Amino acid sequence: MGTVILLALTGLGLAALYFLVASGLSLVFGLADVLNFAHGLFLGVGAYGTWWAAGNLPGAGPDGFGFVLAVAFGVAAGTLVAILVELVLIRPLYSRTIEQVLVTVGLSLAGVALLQATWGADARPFPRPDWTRQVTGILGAQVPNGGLLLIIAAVLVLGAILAFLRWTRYGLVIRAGVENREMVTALGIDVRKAFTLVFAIGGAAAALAGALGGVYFGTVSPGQGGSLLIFAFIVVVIGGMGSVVGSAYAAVVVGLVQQFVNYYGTSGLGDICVVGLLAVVLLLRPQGIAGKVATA
Amino acid sequence: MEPILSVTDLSVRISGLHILQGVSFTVAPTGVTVLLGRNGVGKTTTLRAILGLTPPAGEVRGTIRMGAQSLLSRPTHRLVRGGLGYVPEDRDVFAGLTVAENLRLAERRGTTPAYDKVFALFPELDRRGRQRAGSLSGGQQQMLAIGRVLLNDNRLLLVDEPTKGLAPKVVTEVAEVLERVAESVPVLLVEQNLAVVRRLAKDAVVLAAGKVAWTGDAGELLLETALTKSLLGVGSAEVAH
Amino acid sequence: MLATRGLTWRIGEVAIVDNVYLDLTPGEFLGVIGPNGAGKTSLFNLITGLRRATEGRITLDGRDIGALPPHRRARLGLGRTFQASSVFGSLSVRENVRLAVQAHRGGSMALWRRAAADREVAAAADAALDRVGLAHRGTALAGTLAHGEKRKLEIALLLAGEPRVMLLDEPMAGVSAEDIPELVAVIKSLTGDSDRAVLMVEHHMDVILELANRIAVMHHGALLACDTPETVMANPTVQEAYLGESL
Amino acid sequence: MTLLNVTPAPAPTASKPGRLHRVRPFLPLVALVVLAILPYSTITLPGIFEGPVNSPGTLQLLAICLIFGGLAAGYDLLFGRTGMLSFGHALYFAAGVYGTDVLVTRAGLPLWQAALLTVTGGTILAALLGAVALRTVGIAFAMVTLAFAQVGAILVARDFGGLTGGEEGLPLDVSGLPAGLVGVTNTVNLYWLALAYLTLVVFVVHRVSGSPTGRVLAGLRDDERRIGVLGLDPYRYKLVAFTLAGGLASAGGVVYVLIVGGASPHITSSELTLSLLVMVVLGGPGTRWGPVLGGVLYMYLDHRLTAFGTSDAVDNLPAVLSRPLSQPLFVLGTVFILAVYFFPGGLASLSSRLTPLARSLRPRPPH
Amino acid sequence: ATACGSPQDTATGGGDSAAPVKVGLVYSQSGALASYGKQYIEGFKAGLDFATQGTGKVGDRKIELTEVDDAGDPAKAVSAAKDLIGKGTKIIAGSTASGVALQVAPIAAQNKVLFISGPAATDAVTGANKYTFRSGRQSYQDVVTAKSFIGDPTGKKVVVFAQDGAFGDANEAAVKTVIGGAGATVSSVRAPASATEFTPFASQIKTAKPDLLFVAWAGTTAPAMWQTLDQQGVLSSTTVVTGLDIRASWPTFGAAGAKISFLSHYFDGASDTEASKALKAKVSTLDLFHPDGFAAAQMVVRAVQEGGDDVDKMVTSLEGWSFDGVKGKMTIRAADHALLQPMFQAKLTGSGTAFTATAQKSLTGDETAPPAVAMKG
Ligand SMILES: Nc1ncnc2c1ncn2[C@@H]1O[C@H](COP(=O)(O)OP(=O)(O)OP(=O)(O)O)[C@@H](O)[C@H]1O
Ligand SMILES: Nc1ncnc2c1ncn2[C@@H]1O[C@H](COP(=O)(O)OP(=O)(O)OP(=O)(O)O)[C@@H](O)[C@H]1O
Ligand SMILES: [Mg+2]
Ligand SMILES: [Mg+2]
Repeated sequence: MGTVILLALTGLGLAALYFLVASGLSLVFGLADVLNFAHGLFLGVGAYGTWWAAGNLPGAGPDGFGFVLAVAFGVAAGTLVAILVELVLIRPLYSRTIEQVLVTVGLSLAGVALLQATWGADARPFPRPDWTRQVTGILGAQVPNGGLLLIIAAVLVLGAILAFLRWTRYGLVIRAGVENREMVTALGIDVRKAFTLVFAIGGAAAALAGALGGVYFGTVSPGQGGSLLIFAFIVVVIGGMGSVVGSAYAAVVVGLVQQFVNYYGTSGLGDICVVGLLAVVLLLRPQGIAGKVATA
Repeated sequence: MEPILSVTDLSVRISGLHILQGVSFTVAPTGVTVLLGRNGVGKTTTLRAILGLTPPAGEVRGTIRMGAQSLLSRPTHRLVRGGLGYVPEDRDVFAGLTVAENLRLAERRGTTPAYDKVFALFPELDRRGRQRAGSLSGGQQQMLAIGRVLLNDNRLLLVDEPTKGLAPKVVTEVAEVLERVAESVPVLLVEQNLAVVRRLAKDAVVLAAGKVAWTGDAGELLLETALTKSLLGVGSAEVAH
Repeated sequence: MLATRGLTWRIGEVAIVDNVYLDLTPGEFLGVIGPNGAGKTSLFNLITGLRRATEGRITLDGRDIGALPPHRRARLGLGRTFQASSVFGSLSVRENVRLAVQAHRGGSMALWRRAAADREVAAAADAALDRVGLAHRGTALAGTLAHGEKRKLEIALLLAGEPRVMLLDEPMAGVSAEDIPELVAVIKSLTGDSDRAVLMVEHHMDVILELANRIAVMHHGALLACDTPETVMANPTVQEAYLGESL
Repeated sequence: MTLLNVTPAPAPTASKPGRLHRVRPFLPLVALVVLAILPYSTITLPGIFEGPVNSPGTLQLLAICLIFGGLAAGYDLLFGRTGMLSFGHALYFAAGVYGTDVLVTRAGLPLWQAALLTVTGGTILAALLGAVALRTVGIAFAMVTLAFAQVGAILVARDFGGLTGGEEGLPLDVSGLPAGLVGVTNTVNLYWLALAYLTLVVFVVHRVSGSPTGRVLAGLRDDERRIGVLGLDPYRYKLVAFTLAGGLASAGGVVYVLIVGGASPHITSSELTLSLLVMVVLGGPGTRWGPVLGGVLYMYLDHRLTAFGTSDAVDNLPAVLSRPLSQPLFVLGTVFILAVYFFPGGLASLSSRLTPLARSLRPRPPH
Repeated sequence: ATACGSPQDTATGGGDSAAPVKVGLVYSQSGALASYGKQYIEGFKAGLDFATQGTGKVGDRKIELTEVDDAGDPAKAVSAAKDLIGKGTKIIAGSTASGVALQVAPIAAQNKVLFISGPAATDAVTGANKYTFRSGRQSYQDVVTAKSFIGDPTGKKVVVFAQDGAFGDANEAAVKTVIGGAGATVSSVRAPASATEFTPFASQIKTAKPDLLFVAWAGTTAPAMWQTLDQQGVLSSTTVVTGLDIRASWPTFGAAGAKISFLSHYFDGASDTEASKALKAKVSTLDLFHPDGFAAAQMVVRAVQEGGDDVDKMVTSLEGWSFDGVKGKMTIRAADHALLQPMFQAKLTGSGTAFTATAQKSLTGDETAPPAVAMKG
């Protein structure tokens, strides 16, 4: 019993991490129609931003309020980078989707290399409050606090994004803008602003994932974002492009499947199962779990 | 009367093609001005140039003025917010959004959208509020496209073939709507249905091969068989039909 | 030739196409009219296989084709045009039509033969273009055509396939007044043959009246009437629901 | 740059239409001959190649570039000509590389048998996986292919039965190979092999896209529904393109494993597919020479930038510049982004973009 | 003017007794292993100075280094090796990554040049062929060192926790032969190298209740792995042995570091030899792979001294040669070119970012000698 609870809760922690990465990706992908390979870069910026702030920013540190400040700084840095990327690189290429994807590919190469050039290839210990290293006993299972932190953060992010989409006009503008940008302009709306905003939110979510991922992993390294990205992609696709709620479901499924199969099956089977799950879902329901049926 | 819109020596090139070659005309501050011409003469291109929607590869020369204000090189969304409404040729409703969302998107900040007016004209749109616009029939999409601009107050409407694909009854209705709209807002209309033209148009501009072939009073144009024959390729008998 | 028996397509509870019985005999020209949203295009989609009917049967020459994918139905002689022009935008106008001719000639999987060298295909394509009056636009990319020109290209694509049953979805929409008579003539010439049949949706009543020997009226997915033009035009429901007062 | 000189520009400038028109069809042939006799030249191109053109290092680099030129051209059959965005093309290339390597090294088959089996196997694999993946379209298709490729990558990394060597890769056992393919002095033979592969791919892709089937593929790119209504089965045609491209990629893998002398798991990664995409777009999708140029240039940069990063010129720069510049991936990524911006249609569109420039620079003769 | 030549020309090396000796160094200057590469090259340069008494010359002949970055990619390394060989280089050293070493080794044999592999730890380099040597340790030596932590293995239960793939396979196999062969029962828990969540594996280890846990894990997820093992109480319930990685990684062990018994290839302060002093004079803080570069340089100088331009002579001069390296006495075993060398047991102490390693015990080269393998080529 204890094992099952432990696996379930740590699986949810993993799911939360996937969701944090996937949420921004899904938002940008679903709304702005950009398959953003540079998401890993935003993640890295968030993680390194937090790491740098904890060591150098007055008032920030690895503990208590200082840590909150450091994370805030990291998130701000990630957001800023995302905004810049949108303004400088993505915006001039609007409606040329493939080129946009390619620019983000280029950016992911260059960006990670830049992080590495600046801070070296080796993993650095990540500043984090001590309690995140401890465990909490839940029904006989020793559940890592870091995982619990991720779960809470993921729920908050999910709520915030849903609120944004539901209660602001931007969601609408962006969805329409993806379909026909020109026509949105012809309705008197400055669609560019909306796109920048989406990138900003996506970047912020990614940077937060980077910072909390740092807490979870205990280190920060240039390639970290990239390695999480592939599972985040899978989560986004299983969940249905652009459906944040779908991503949440998918993240939970993926996290739990991976965790349980890895325990009860042989190693590596978890990954293969997840990939298989992706293929099956897409073949049965090409639009993903929560995706809308796209018709001509 | 001062024209609401004046286009002077407008020329548009798109990837090497000289599509408009020095087009000049004006739109009167009241009533409907109709833009006529065969397929491919550049009617749509003219409307899009006015709105600043020429593709990036294109090159626009000339002047376009609305009142004292020059329109060229101002971003489209500003022009529209300034009261320029556009009903595009291909309807361009947002297929993935519901009808209600399409309408909501067209609301302009700081004004009260005239939903009553729109729903009174097109009750279909009210009924189908939750349907995805992409699954509407062709005619329903056209209604939505027109409904969208009627939500707001405009200073000038640019309407590109609004009756295309509509059932005769709806054509009549749309014509009536436009007639009523034109009482308060001037309209620049592209239309192939000569019956509609006859009913609505006050002034006419005829394009041929990227140039203005004729401008003047629409009634006059449609009455003179020789003129219609040479400009539009149809006898006035057919026009009256 | 073509027959539908109780053809129905539902989305949820709503019947978009509702229990349609339709018979098309060789040599016949059946006009389909009806208010916007009546289900005319949907009916075409069911017949050509782009959508699967929820109930009912479709037969072509007595053979049930209801389960076949679109391309199999096309091979059996079913051709259509689309209400919203759907041409191959990145190919030239001529290549568009050649593709259609080639599809008609068997569409073999020849990977090595030079397509451009096929004189017969080229000749047939040029003939089709000539018929719709687009020959001078042969080298333009189809995506850059003006609206009306795309409509003509649609018809050329249909012509190229020499289908026996032709479904035309609002061929005249957006065609300039001058060109309408020309297109009408083209369509008329399609039907001289006694073993061909045409089903045409059109809102231009004068065009319908000129071409159709029978008119079907659709309303809310159902077939309201299917009769000679005179009878249909005299029908008060049609008058009221569809025609309204003429301009 | 030499590579650009020897490969014909897609659209020669309109300066002397009469003469050029007659010569044009033969330009590819001329280029092929030039490339084939290149190893007999001892020209040195300082800064571009480390040694003379016929030095083994240069020939090796050129061979790798040519292979990727061919791979990109094959990928373009999917992406540029049929409009299918596959994120799993690396799988078939990797199948070629690992298939040959395992059959030669582990099973001890002679090369020709291994190559034949591998290309057949790779083609069948593409046909099978394509048959499944093509039930989806668009982004879903991209993701399914990505998923299949990912399984391939996991299998290679897991090193089942010690077959693939896991993350350490599998060096090719050359003892059974023809002597002409072994040793640095024979690098030129590998170069010719790569050139032959490139020629084969370009020829096949050219023939196929000019064939009736190629016309259908182009139609699929624009409007699949319409193709169906014309009476053609979209699925069949897409499957043919997918299988053909997969087969070409595995053939590329066979040559590549000989050139590099082993397999390493790098090539199973989705990054490789992404780089193929990058190459195609860099060069110009759907054009005859664009993807080839893109592939060659990409690989050239990928290899040469490591040397650039460690050169004195870079080392002497201030740290803010020299640190990033010594990261090859940084330079590659940046070059790539710039390319997307400044050559929107890819390299292939370069000449048409330069024509007006050249014309305006040329003094006009007085009338 | 097109100069013409034969496509099979390669430059012929030296011959001239005063011509410089070309040595090619192909290693990671960029990519994931860039910091290993940096240590290697620092070590190499210091070693060259040491072995040539600061002249950089062997006799009258200058050692001319060409450094090439392989970015950890075997394809690039092979290209670089072919290029160097084509230009007449007879000695190639480097190879930070195992995959690179394995693919460059056959090239060396095919072209009869000397190849001295660097930090690449894979056992497969040993005995790869006549022309291939190694200047670093191999996985097997790690495992033998690990064995020294449990005294008499008979009847003990040992679990190997390793990542999937060749690195994990090699370690598992080595533990089975070395410790299992000595009487312990060995089982293994394997995890994908890409895993980010380790709780299932920690649970499996815990249920197995081993006397010794041998962990073979490389990569950036290691800290998360250690933290999970710690949180699930694995570290405090058994003896856990693992290899001590480069200095930069020490703080990432965090509190878990104190609970782990480390086997070590090298760390600053592990030895106090002449060579280590010479190295320390050039490089202030020594690290894991400095000795590998240093030894490589010593081997290069020896090869040139004894062999001149004759590669076969170089090979024979190195086979069986013993020398005093940074770590202590090193011996190149003639049979398979394994490099016998001392290994260390270490403890990590400290907190925050300041950690120090202290040697508990050192094992001689003979004690950690891997079993001799047959030369493959
Ligand atoms: N993006 C473009 N690229 C190239 N040519 C174009 C482009 N847009 C329009 N054209 C060409 O410009 C000409 C005029 O097109 P336009 O759409 O303005 O005609 P139109 O008068 O609106 O015709 P219709 O009555 O058929 O709608 C056509 O020949 C068309 O092919
Ligand atoms: N996928 C769908 N989901 C919901 N409703 C649909 C869907 N597809 C079609 N409809 C509805 O079915 C009805 C019939 O549409 P259809 O396009 O067949 O009409 P039509 O007769 O061709 O009209 P028009 O003359 O305007 O082209 C419309 O009310 C449309 O909104
Ligand atoms: Mg138009
Ligand atoms: Mg319709």
